[in-house]
Amino acid sequence: MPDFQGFENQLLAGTWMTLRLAFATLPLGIALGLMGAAARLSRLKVLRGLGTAYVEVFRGLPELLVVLTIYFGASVVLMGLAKRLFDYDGYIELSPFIAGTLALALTFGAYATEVFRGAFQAIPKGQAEAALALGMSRGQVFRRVTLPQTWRLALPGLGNLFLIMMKDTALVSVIGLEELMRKTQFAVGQTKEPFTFYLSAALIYLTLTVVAMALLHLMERRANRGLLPRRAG
Amino acid sequence: DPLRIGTEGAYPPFNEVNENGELIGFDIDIAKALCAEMAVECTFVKQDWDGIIPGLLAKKYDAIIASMSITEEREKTVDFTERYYTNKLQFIGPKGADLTITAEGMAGKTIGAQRATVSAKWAEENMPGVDIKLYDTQENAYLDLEAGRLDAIIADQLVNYEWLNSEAGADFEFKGEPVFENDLIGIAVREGEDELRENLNAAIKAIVEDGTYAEINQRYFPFSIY
Amino acid sequence: MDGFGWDIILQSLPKLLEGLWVTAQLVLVSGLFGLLLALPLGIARSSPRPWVRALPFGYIFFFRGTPLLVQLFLIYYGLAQFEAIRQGPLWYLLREPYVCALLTFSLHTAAYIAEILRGALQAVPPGEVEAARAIGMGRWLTLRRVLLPRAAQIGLPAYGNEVILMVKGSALASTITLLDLTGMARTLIAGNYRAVEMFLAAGVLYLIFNWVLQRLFRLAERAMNRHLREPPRLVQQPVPRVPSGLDPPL
Amino acid sequence: MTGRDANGGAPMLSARDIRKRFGEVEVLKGVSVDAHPGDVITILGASGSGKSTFLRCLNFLETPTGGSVMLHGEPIVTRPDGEGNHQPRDRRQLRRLRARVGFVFQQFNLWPHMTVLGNVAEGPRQVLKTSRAEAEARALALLEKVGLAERANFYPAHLSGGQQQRAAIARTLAMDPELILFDEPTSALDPELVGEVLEVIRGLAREGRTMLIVTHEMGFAREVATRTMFLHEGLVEEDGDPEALFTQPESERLRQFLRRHLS
Amino acid sequence: MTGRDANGGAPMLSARDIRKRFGEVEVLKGVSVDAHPGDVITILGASGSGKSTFLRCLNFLETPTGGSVMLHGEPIVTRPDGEGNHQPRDRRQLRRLRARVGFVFQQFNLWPHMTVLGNVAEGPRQVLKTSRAEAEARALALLEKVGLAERANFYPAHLSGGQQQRAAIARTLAMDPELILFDEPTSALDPELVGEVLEVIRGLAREGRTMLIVTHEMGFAREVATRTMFLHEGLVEEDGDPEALFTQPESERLRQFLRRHLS
Ligand SMILES: Nc1ncnc2c1ncn2[C@@H]1O[C@H](COP(=O)(O)OP(=O)(O)OP(=O)(O)O)[C@@H](O)[C@H]1O
Ligand SMILES: Nc1ncnc2c1ncn2[C@@H]1O[C@H](COP(=O)(O)OP(=O)(O)OP(=O)(O)O)[C@@H](O)[C@H]1O
Ligand SMILES: [Mg+2]
Ligand SMILES: [Mg+2]
Repeated sequence: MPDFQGFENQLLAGTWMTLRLAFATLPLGIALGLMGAAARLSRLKVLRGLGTAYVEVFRGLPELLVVLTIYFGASVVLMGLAKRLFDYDGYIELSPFIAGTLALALTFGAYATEVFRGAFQAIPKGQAEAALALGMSRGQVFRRVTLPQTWRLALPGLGNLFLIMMKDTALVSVIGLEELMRKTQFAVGQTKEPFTFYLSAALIYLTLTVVAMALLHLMERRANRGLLPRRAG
Repeated sequence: DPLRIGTEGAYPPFNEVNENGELIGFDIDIAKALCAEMAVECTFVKQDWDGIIPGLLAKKYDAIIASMSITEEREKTVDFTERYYTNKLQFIGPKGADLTITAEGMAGKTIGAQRATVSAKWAEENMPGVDIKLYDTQENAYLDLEAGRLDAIIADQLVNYEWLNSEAGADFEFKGEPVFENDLIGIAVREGEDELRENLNAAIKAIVEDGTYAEINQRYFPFSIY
Repeated sequence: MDGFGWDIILQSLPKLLEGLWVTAQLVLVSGLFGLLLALPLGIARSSPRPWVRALPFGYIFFFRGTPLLVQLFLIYYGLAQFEAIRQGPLWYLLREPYVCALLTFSLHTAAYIAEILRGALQAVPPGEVEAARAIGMGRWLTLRRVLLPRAAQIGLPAYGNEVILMVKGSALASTITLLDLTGMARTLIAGNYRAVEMFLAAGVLYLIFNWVLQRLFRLAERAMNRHLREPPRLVQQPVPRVPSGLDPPL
Repeated sequence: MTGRDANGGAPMLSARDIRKRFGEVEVLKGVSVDAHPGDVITILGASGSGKSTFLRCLNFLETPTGGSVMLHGEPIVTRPDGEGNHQPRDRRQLRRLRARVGFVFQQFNLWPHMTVLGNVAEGPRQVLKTSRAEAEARALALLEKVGLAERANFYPAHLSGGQQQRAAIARTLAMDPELILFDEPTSALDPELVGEVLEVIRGLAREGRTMLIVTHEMGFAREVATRTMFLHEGLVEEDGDPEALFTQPESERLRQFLRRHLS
Repeated sequence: MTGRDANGGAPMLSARDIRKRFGEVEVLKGVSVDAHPGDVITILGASGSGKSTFLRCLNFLETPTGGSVMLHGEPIVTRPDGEGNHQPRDRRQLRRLRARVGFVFQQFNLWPHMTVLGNVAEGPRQVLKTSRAEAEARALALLEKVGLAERANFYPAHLSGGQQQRAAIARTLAMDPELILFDEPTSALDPELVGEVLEVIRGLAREGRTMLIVTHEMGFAREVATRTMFLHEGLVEEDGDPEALFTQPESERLRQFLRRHLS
């Protein structure tokens, strides 16, 4: 056990912040991904264009830049808007947590868009046809046949994205959010022992990864219930 | 509303974070004294150094108390109070290393400085042709000096002083005379916020006069830095 | 802030392009080294023998499970903590942030590429391998003539993605004093305080660079799939051509 | 046309001059059919002759490029879209048509995330708004009928091909359709499983169900049909009484086709 | 054994008492075969009876759990691995065996990244170290023989099933194997493509090639064979002259099997 020189609580607090960020980002990112996929598969050309632009921009920009731009840009833009529209001159805060979550979710959503799109398209067309042939409406087909299966098909891809995003939370330390990486840097600053603390951070991330992977495995098993061939015997 | 004060948290002994996650240091003590003097509630916001002025402009806080030098360039963007301490810039390097602090003498050497500081600016202007490495935090610069990647660091004399006195800095020493004597450290506020600036000025004056300042000074340095 | 600083962007452009060039070097060189390192890792990783798989598994697990930033700091600041390394023969290389960034990025991307390669190798239909075995090809011959060419083709799109991800990851080089595109933008902001303009300009440059890379990969893919699009031509006289292409992923 | 057409009464489903063009190729060049209550019409034809396309046009899973479909004399209103297809104009009318005309797919197309019971009860619950209890009770009765009651709680992945196809038939029957369209209901099955499915269809024929069946099983096509059509290159080449058609084919093409398939 | 065994001379390939167990299930319970030059042995059996497994054990694509394989009287040396399989010990000897015994897969398994010519020339070039020019010349001649010379520069993706299967046969022939093992060479094909492939194999039989052929085409199995084996649940149930076997099957199981397959 290395000597953390009193910083163990700080590391724990950082881990907690990392987890909070990851789990705050997840629902937002999934929602963005679903909307993005719906846009990209839409029959309206405008929506398709928007969806494609969203995916290409947020997959192409480094996360670090997205984080910084949102953090510094959003307040300026929001305040400018507020002044122009409502003549409001006060301070509109986009807290680092919200900015960080937003930035991570935008990136996550861009990748998730592609995962969902792939999943939608992977569902055999015949299944929708079978539902249509019974007289179901498009909405019913989506709700009853397509969507429930999308989840199952998208899960592995989403799991990967989640693991990547959990590590990307390290990037929001640049806007002062005290997640694990930032706390580690504080500790390094005080103790001047980079190796001990960076390695500890690495091990904490690995632990989180293992736990996330195990959860994911359980979820996939559940989602595939009834779809795997029966065990012999 | 409480007064929100932006600071960095990675600049010992002026501002840093202890193992309980609290901000400590000279800047923080001064800030608390000023708030007490002005009878306002204060909160601190930690912010990376190279985003600290954009953060002020984006109204993420109202004043920067983070050992920021008053420079002409910054004054184009923000307003400063009177100084609350005076600093000098001075090089440090490994004990025994033979360094001549001129552009010619440093040719072929590598010097480190924190990005977006007076030190960085001074080095860029006065050490043409010398390899200057810019760090996100002063701490990382020290780590690289220890590692031997840097031949010298230019930084605030007082910060260097504190580091040289630490265990890590035992093998290093000041090099040459201070290169810049009149580095005045002030509190930055947004342009046009004259009321806040005047209040802060009055408070600085008050704590200097009533001895609070001297007491804080004493905790960190055995000599006056005002 | 007063107005949008188009002029400032224009003034800073040469500096930003300088930064882009550093970014490009980091990505291309580490992409190449990563690929070279990934070959043995990916092949070992898909071995049927558990003890051969174990080492690459650990390697891939570590580099995929921890943030690139941690890896970068471990190698740049962490290794430098050891006297033995500072006195060691490799120090003259490891002291350079450029080398540390290249090393970290190569090790990092190699883990991801190895995983892609494993997936691609396992996606090659087993029948194609059996066909090679059945005419008496040995292990290496099968790998060289059937498995690798097929895996290259199958894995190319995923490899393209990984290179793009590396472009983005390379932004972290700025935290160890390198003036890559992000580092340059941050340094410029320190002088002109125009965070929004600088990040926007840098963002656009990243987008363009990524777009060019994606184009290149698409061209490579098209070249590999040429035989599936071109209408095949009947042989007029027996002048055989060399096999030149690969097949699409299944 | 055939004798059946003369049995009075308007046809249940009547398709006139159905055409379908895919890009350059005209796959259906005007195919008509009238289905009266109790008709069992088998459709023969070489691979690619347009049998599936025709069946799919009847309930607009494929939008025809020409012709009209009528259910009990009520025409399905269509309007041409940009690409020359005749899109149904009234979605509700279309849904009504589809609810009354069942379709059994060659590939079963069961929904893998629902149990067999769920698959069968889904249509009545969602489309006919039957209560869940009632829909499931009826579904169970139907599964009983096709010999799958035991497997009601299985997921499709756990059934054999023949069982899956029988479940798909039960799903269609659950809507109590007036007419059932079968598209090669056995061709995705092992020879050993074909029997079970044909037996179910035979049962339906005995009940007097109205059906259109595309099939490659010649013996079955002949035995079960009240009428048989032979499609060739998008046209009806021959059409009539199955006995006559199988024993004395008039067209050279049908003769060839039968020779190849009966040997 | 059969009359063929008596024709003197050591068998070219001799397999004794081959066993194969997958986990709990013993799929082969001791199957033997001797192939003499010129033999064309067809292997019949129900689905799952172990025909493919047996063929694959002969060139160690599957490692048997018991028994021995000899090529011209030279036994392939094996050693048991942890799981009870008999792994070939000498990789070079194994490669030699495989170079001399050809295998034609049911699923063709052509290499999609090479042209047909490349596929056929690959073995001679890489394994036999023939020069490229020579290998390609021979490959072209073989493609000519199976009627594919025109398509030498096509990639497999552009060939029909029958053409792919013929290319796969040419690839095997290019190694000039002494014995060719065919695993249901026609069952992945349309009825219309079956003919072309059977014609090629008939040609090989006429040339006096030695072959072991697993097939479900009864007529062909009877016509082309010099000897026929019937596998049942991992054992040779009956073995002998094809005429006798087809017309007067001794075992009840073979009778049943033939009834089901000839109807
Ligand atoms: N979506 C499509 N786009 C283009 N061509 C199509 C499409 N669907 C079918 N076709 C073509 O239409 C023709 C008729 O197809 P169809 O599926 O109706 O044939 P079929 O008679 O059902 O044949 P089979 O017995 O093989 O099922 C074929 O040549 C086919 O290639
Ligand atoms: N890798 C394997 N693992 C477990 N069981 C296997 C494996 N390969 C084959 N089997 C089983 O061995 C038995 C024989 O298989 P084999 O493929 O040899 O049959 P076959 O006679 O070729 O049948 P078919 O005519 O259907 O090809 C089958 O019951 C099969 O399920
Ligand atoms: Mg069809
Ligand atoms: Mg088999």
